[in-house]
Amino acid sequence: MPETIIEKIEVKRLQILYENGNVDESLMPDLSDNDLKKMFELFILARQFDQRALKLHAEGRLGTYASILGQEASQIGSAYTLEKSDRVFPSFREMGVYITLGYPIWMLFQYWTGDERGMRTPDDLNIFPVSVPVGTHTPHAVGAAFAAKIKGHKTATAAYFGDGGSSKGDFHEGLNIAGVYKLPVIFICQNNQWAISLPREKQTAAKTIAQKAFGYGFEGIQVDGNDIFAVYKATKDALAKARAGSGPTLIECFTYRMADHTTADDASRYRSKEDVEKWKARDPLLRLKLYMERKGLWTQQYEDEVKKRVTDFVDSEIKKHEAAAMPEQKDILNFTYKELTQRQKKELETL
Amino acid sequence: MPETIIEKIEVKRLQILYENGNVDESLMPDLSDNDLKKMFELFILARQFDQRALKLHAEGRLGTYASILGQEASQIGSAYTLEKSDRVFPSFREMGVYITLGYPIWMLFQYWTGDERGMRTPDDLNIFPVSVPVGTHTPHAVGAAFAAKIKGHKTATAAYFGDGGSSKGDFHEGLNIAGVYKLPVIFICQNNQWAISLPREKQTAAKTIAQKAFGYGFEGIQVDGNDIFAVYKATKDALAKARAGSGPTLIECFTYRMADHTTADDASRYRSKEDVEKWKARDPLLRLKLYMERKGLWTQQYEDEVKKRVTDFVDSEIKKHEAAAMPEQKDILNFTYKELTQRQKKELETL
Amino acid sequence: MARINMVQAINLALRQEMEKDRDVVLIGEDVGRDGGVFRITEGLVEKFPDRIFDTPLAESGIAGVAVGMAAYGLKPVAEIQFMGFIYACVEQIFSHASRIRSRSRGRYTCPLVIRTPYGLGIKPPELHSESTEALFCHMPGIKVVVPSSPYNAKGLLISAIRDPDPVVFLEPTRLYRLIKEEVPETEYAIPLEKARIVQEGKDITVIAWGSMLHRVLESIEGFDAEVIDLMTLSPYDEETILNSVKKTGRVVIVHEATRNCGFGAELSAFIAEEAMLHLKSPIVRVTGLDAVIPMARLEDYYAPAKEKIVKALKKVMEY
Amino acid sequence: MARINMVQAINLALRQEMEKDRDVVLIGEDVGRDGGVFRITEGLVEKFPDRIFDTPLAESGIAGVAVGMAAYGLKPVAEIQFMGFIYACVEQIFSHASRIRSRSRGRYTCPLVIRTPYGLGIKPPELHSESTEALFCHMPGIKVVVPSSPYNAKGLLISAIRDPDPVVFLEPTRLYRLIKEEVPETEYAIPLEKARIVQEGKDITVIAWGSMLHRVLESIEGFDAEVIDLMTLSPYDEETILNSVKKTGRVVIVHEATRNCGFGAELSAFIAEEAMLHLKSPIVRVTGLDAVIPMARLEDYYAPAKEKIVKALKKVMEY
Ligand SMILES: Cc1ncc(C[n+]2csc(CCOP(=O)(O)OP(=O)(O)O)c2C)c(N)n1
Ligand SMILES: Cc1ncc(C[n+]2csc(CCOP(=O)(O)OP(=O)(O)O)c2C)c(N)n1
Ligand SMILES: [Mg+2]
Ligand SMILES: [Mg+2]
Repeated sequence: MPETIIEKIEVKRLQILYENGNVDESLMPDLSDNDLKKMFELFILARQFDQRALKLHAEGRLGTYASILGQEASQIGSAYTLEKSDRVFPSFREMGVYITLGYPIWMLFQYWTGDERGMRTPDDLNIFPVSVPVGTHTPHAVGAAFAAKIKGHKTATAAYFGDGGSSKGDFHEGLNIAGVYKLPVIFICQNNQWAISLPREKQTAAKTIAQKAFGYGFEGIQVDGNDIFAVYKATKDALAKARAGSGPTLIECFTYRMADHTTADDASRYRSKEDVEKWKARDPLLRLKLYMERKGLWTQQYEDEVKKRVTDFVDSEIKKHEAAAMPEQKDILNFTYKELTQRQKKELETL
Repeated sequence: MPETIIEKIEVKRLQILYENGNVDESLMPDLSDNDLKKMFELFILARQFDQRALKLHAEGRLGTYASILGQEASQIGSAYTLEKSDRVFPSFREMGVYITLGYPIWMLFQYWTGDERGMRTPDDLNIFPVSVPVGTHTPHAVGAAFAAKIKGHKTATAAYFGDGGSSKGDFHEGLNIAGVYKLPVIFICQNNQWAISLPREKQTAAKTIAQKAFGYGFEGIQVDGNDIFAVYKATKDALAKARAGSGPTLIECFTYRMADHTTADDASRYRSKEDVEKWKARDPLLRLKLYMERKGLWTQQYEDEVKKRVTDFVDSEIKKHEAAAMPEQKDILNFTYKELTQRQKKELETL
Repeated sequence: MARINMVQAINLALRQEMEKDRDVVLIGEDVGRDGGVFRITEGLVEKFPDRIFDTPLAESGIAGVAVGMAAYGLKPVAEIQFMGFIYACVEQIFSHASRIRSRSRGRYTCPLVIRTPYGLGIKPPELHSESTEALFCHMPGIKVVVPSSPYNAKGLLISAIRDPDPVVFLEPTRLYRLIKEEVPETEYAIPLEKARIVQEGKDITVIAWGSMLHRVLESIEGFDAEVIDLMTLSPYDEETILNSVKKTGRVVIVHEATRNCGFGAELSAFIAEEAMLHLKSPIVRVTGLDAVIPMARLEDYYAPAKEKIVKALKKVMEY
Repeated sequence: MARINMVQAINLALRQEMEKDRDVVLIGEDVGRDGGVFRITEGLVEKFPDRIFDTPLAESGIAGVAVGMAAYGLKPVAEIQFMGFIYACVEQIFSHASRIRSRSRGRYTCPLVIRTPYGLGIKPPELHSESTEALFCHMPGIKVVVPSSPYNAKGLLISAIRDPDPVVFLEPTRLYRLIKEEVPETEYAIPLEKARIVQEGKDITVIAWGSMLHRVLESIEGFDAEVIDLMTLSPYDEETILNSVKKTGRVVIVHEATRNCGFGAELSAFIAEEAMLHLKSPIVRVTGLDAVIPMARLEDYYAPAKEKIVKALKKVMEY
C-alpha cells in the first residue's frame, strides 16, 4: 500500500429554515411558541439597538460603532442556547449576543460612548468584555473551559469571532490546545464574508472556515448563519457535546455584513451594491417572520406592538445612559492594579 | 438538501522504500546510480558530523547541540531536490539539510560553538541562518516566495520545522498567507514524534500534521520520513508544483528523533527505551543500504572506504574550525546596524 | 509645491519611492482597494497593482512575510493598522528583523519599514491609541522614527525606506489631518539619527516628538525655550541634544506614553550622565499617567495637557 | 531549614502554594513529566497530576489560556521556557492580561504569574539569554519581579502567586544553581514593591537586581557602598531608593540589559527628578552594550564586567 489514504474528512453544512419560511421538519429543533416569540422580539430589540446606535453616532452622541445588521440570526440563535453560567467571550461585533443574554442596554450605549463602565458585566452574567484585537480572545475561552474542567464544573464556554479572526495565530494556538485537552468550548465564527475590505476568498484559500477545525482534531460545521434554527441547533448540539466531555466544536455561521464595517468605514469603496442587494433577500428576520406567520404567531399588529414596546424601552435606556454621571478621572488610575502604586498615589493628587 | 457535505478531504501517505530494502517500482523516482551513491555518502557524512558534534560537546569543545540521528532521510532526501538558488529556511535541527546543500562543515562546527560567523552563508548558497524560535521562520519562507513571485523568478522556497513548530501561531499565519497568494513554497515538517518531552499525540489532536494544510486551501501529504525515496519524490513533486505556479504544499515526514532532544536533555526522563528500540528497525540508512546492495551499489568495502574518507574530511574540518581565529569583540557592535550609531562609536572605545 | 497634510505627504513618499525603486512593495490589511483605514495608501494599488498586497488578518504573518521579502531583496513597507496591534509582531521584530544582519554576519539584511498609526487623539475604541515607542527603542537593531509634520513625514519615510536596516515608523494619528504644510513635489530625504531644532532659545531645552511637539509649541509662550523635535528616537541624536542642554542648562521632556520606562527616562538619564555640570535644575519629564490608556471619555486626561507642560517649564525656571 | 539553590527554592514555593490553594495550576512546555528544562517543576506532576499541564509549543496560546483560566478564578502559573520566547506572548500580556481589570472595571481580574528563565550565563544558543525586563515595566497593569537568591525567590514567588494582578517573574538562569542558601521550610511571603538593602553604606547607592546584584557585591570592596536589591521592578520602591540616595548622594545602577531604554534609565531619571539636590555626582548606568546579544563565544563581553562596575564606582567617588 504505497500511496494510501490515511484520513478522510467531510465538512457538513446545516440548513433548516429556508428563505421562503419553510423548514426541514426532520431537523427542526424543539422550540416552543414562546421561544419563537422571544427570538422574534430579541431580533426587533437587536435591530432597534443597532439602528439607534448608528443614529446616535451620526448625531455625535456615540463613538465609532460596528453594526450587526444581517448577523442577528447568528448571534441570537447561538446565544439563545447558552446558560447564564456559561462563559462567553465576544469580539466587538456581538451586540446581539449581549442583548440575548440580557445585558443592560444602557450599558452597551455607555460602552460605545467610550466608557469602560459599560463593560462591567452585571454579577449574574458571565459575558466577558469586548475584545478589540481580533482573534486574540479565542485562547481566553479555551482557558476558561480548561478551568471549568479542572474545577469539575458543567460550565461551557463560547468564543465569538469573525472570518478575519480565523487567520490570527491565537486562533490556531487556542483551538489546537482545546483539541488536545478536549475542552468544553465552542468556537462560533460569524463568517460575514468581509474583514473590513478583505473578501472572504482572500482571507483564506480554504473552501470553508469550518474545515479548519479538522486540523485540530475536532469537528467543524458550516451553518446558514441567516437561519436562526440551524444556528440554534448547531450551537445546542455543540454545547451538549462540550458538557458531555466530548470536546470542542467550530461552528461557521455563513452570513453577511449588511452595513459598513463600522461608522468609520465606507464599504462602497470596495464592494458593489449588487453584492449587498443579493443578500437582502436572505434577510434572517424575514424568513423567521414567514415561518411564524404560517404558524399563526406573527401578525403585522403583533410586530407593530413589539416595535413600539422595544422603541420605548430603548428610548428609556438611552435616557438612562445619558443621565448617568461622567466617569471620574481618578478611575484611570484606580483600575490599573488592585491597589494604587507608590507613584500612582502621587499622581492621583495631580488630577 | 438540509445537511449536505460541502467539502471532502483525503490525506495521503506515501511510501516507496520498505524496511527490507524493497521499493515500489511504480512510484520509484528516477535516480541514477550516481545519485544513489551521493545520497549514501551524504548519509555517512551527516552521521559522522552528528557523532563528532556530540563527541566534541562531551569534551567541552562545542556548545549545546541538537542531534539529527534518525532524521537523515527526511533531510537529505528533501534537500537533494533543491536548487542552490532556492531559498531554504531551516530550524535548528537541520544539519543534514545544510550538509546536503554543500554548506562548509567547519562553519557548522563554528556555529555550534556559539559563533555567529558560522552562519554567514557562503555567497553561492541561499540557506538562511538557523532560526531558534520554533515555527517563527515559516513566514520568512512565505515572504521569500512572495518576493520571488513578484520578481518573476523561478526560485522556490522551503521551510523546515518540526511537529512542535506546527502549533505556533506563525505557522498558521504563514501557511494561510501562502495559500491565499498561491506562493511557490514548500513546508517540510519533520514529525519526529517529540517536541522535547511532548509526544506527538499531545502536540495536536489532529490525526496527521499533513491535514492541517487543507485548512489553508492547499495539499498536505504524509510520507514515511525514513524512506529517502518517498521524501525525495514528494519534495520534488511539490517543488515542480511550486515552480509551475500551482501553490504551496505541506509535506509531513513521519520520522523519529533517536537521540535526546539536545545535549542539554535527558530523554530517559520521559520516554521508554522500548519506544526508541522499535524505531531502530526502521533506520533510514539501513534500508537504503539494503536497496543499494541488491542493486550491486553497496559493499562493506565501499562503505568502509566512504567512512574513512568522510572521517578524514570531518577531522580536517574540525581542525580548520579550531584553528580559526576567535571572533572579535567589536563585532558585537559592528553587525547591529549597517553603520555604527553615535553611541556605539563611543562604546567601541570601551571594549 | 503644495500645501498638504500628513496623510497626503506619506502617500506621496510611498508613491515616489515606488516609482523610483521597483523593489519597494506594500503589504498590510486593507492597504489595497480600500486605501487603508486612514487612506494613506489611497490610489496606490491603481498605480502599482502588482506591488500592493492586502493580507489576511495576521499581524505576525505580515511582519514575518515582510522579513522574508526583505531578506530576498525587496524593500517591503508593511502597515500595521494601529499600533495596538503591533504587539502581535513583537516576536518577528525582536527575534528576527532586528537580528538577521547580526545572525548572518551581514550575509542577510532586513531593509524593512513597519508603518503604524500611533498615539491618542481620535477617540477610537480601546487599543487604538497606543504610544509604546520605548519598547522598540529598547531593541538594538531596530530604528524608530516619529514624524511631526507633513514635511518631515515625507522626508523621513523616504529615508526609512532607503535605510538598510529595519525601521519602525510611527505616525501620530492626531496629526494626520491636523496640519497642512508646504511639501515639495520633488523627493528629498531627511537623515535618520538627526534631531531638528524647531525653535532656538536659551533658557530651557524642551524635547518632544510627534504630536506632543505641537502641544509643546502651544505651551512655551513666555519662555525662552529651545525646542527639539527628536524625529529619530532610536538611535537618537546625542550631539544635538547635548549641545542644546549645554547652552540652556534646563530640560523638559514631554511625551504621551506612560511615565514608567518611557522614552523620556532614557533621554533624562543620558543627559544627566553627560551634562550634569551644566544643569541648573532637575530634568523634568511630563508624561502620560502610570495607568492603562483610558477609552474616549477619559482620554483627554491621560496625556500631558498644556497646563502640565507650562507647570514643568515654570518649575525648571524657578528652581 | 535546609541549604538549597534557587531551582529548589522555586520548586518549593510552587509545591507549597499548590498544597495550600487548589486554584493554583501550572501550564507550560515540558513542565510535567520532564520537570521543565531547568527542572524547576521536577516532581510536581507526580504530586498534583490534575493541576500541571504540558502544552503544545505555543507561547501566545499558553499566555492566552492562562488569562482565561485566571479570569475564571484559577491562579495559573505559566512557564515560558526562555525569556527569548516571551515575545510571542506580548500581545496577550499587553493587550489582555494587563487590562482586564481596567477593561471590566474590576469585574474580571487576572491573577496570573508568568515565570521565565532570563539573562545571560549559561552559554546557550541564540535567544536564550534575553533580559528585556524594561519592556514589561513599561506596561501599566503588569508587575515585574526579579529574585536574586534562593531565599527571596521563594518568598517573592509566593507573593506573586497570591497577588491579584498579573506578574512577570524573571528568574536569572545564571543564579539557578550558583548559590545555596538557608531557606525556611515554612511558607513566607516577601512583599512586592519593596526593595531590600543588602548592605548599608554611606558613600554610594548601588542599585541592581537578579544576577548583576552578585557582580555588584563582588565589585564594591574598598567602597562604602549601600547596595539595593530592587526585587520588584514594577512598581518599584521609590521610597527606599530615595532614602538611600539622600544619604549617599551618589548612584550607580547596574544591569545586564542593553543601555538604551533599559530599566536603569527609569531609575536614573526618577532619582534625578526627585533628589537632584542631594546628588554629588552624575548617576552612572553600567549596562549591556547597545547591540544584539551575542552568542556564547562573545557573551562575556556583553554584560557589565566587574572592571566596568569598579570603574563606575571610582568615577562617582572622584567626581
Ligand atoms: C489584531 C487586530 N488587527 C486589526 C484590527 C483592525 N480591525 C478591526 S475589525 C477588522 C476586521 C475583522 O474582520 P472579521 O474578523 O471578519 O470580523 P468582522 O469585522 O467581519 O465582524 C480589523 C482588521 C483589530 N481590531 N485587531
Ligand atoms: C518559540 C519557541 N519556544 C520554545 C523553544 C524551546 N524549544 C526548543 S526545541 C523545542 C521543541 C521543538 O519541537 P519540534 O518543533 O517538534 O522540533 P524537534 O526538536 O523535534 O526537531 C522547544 C520547546 C523554542 N526554541 N522556541
Ligand atoms: Mg468578517
Ligand atoms: Mg519534533
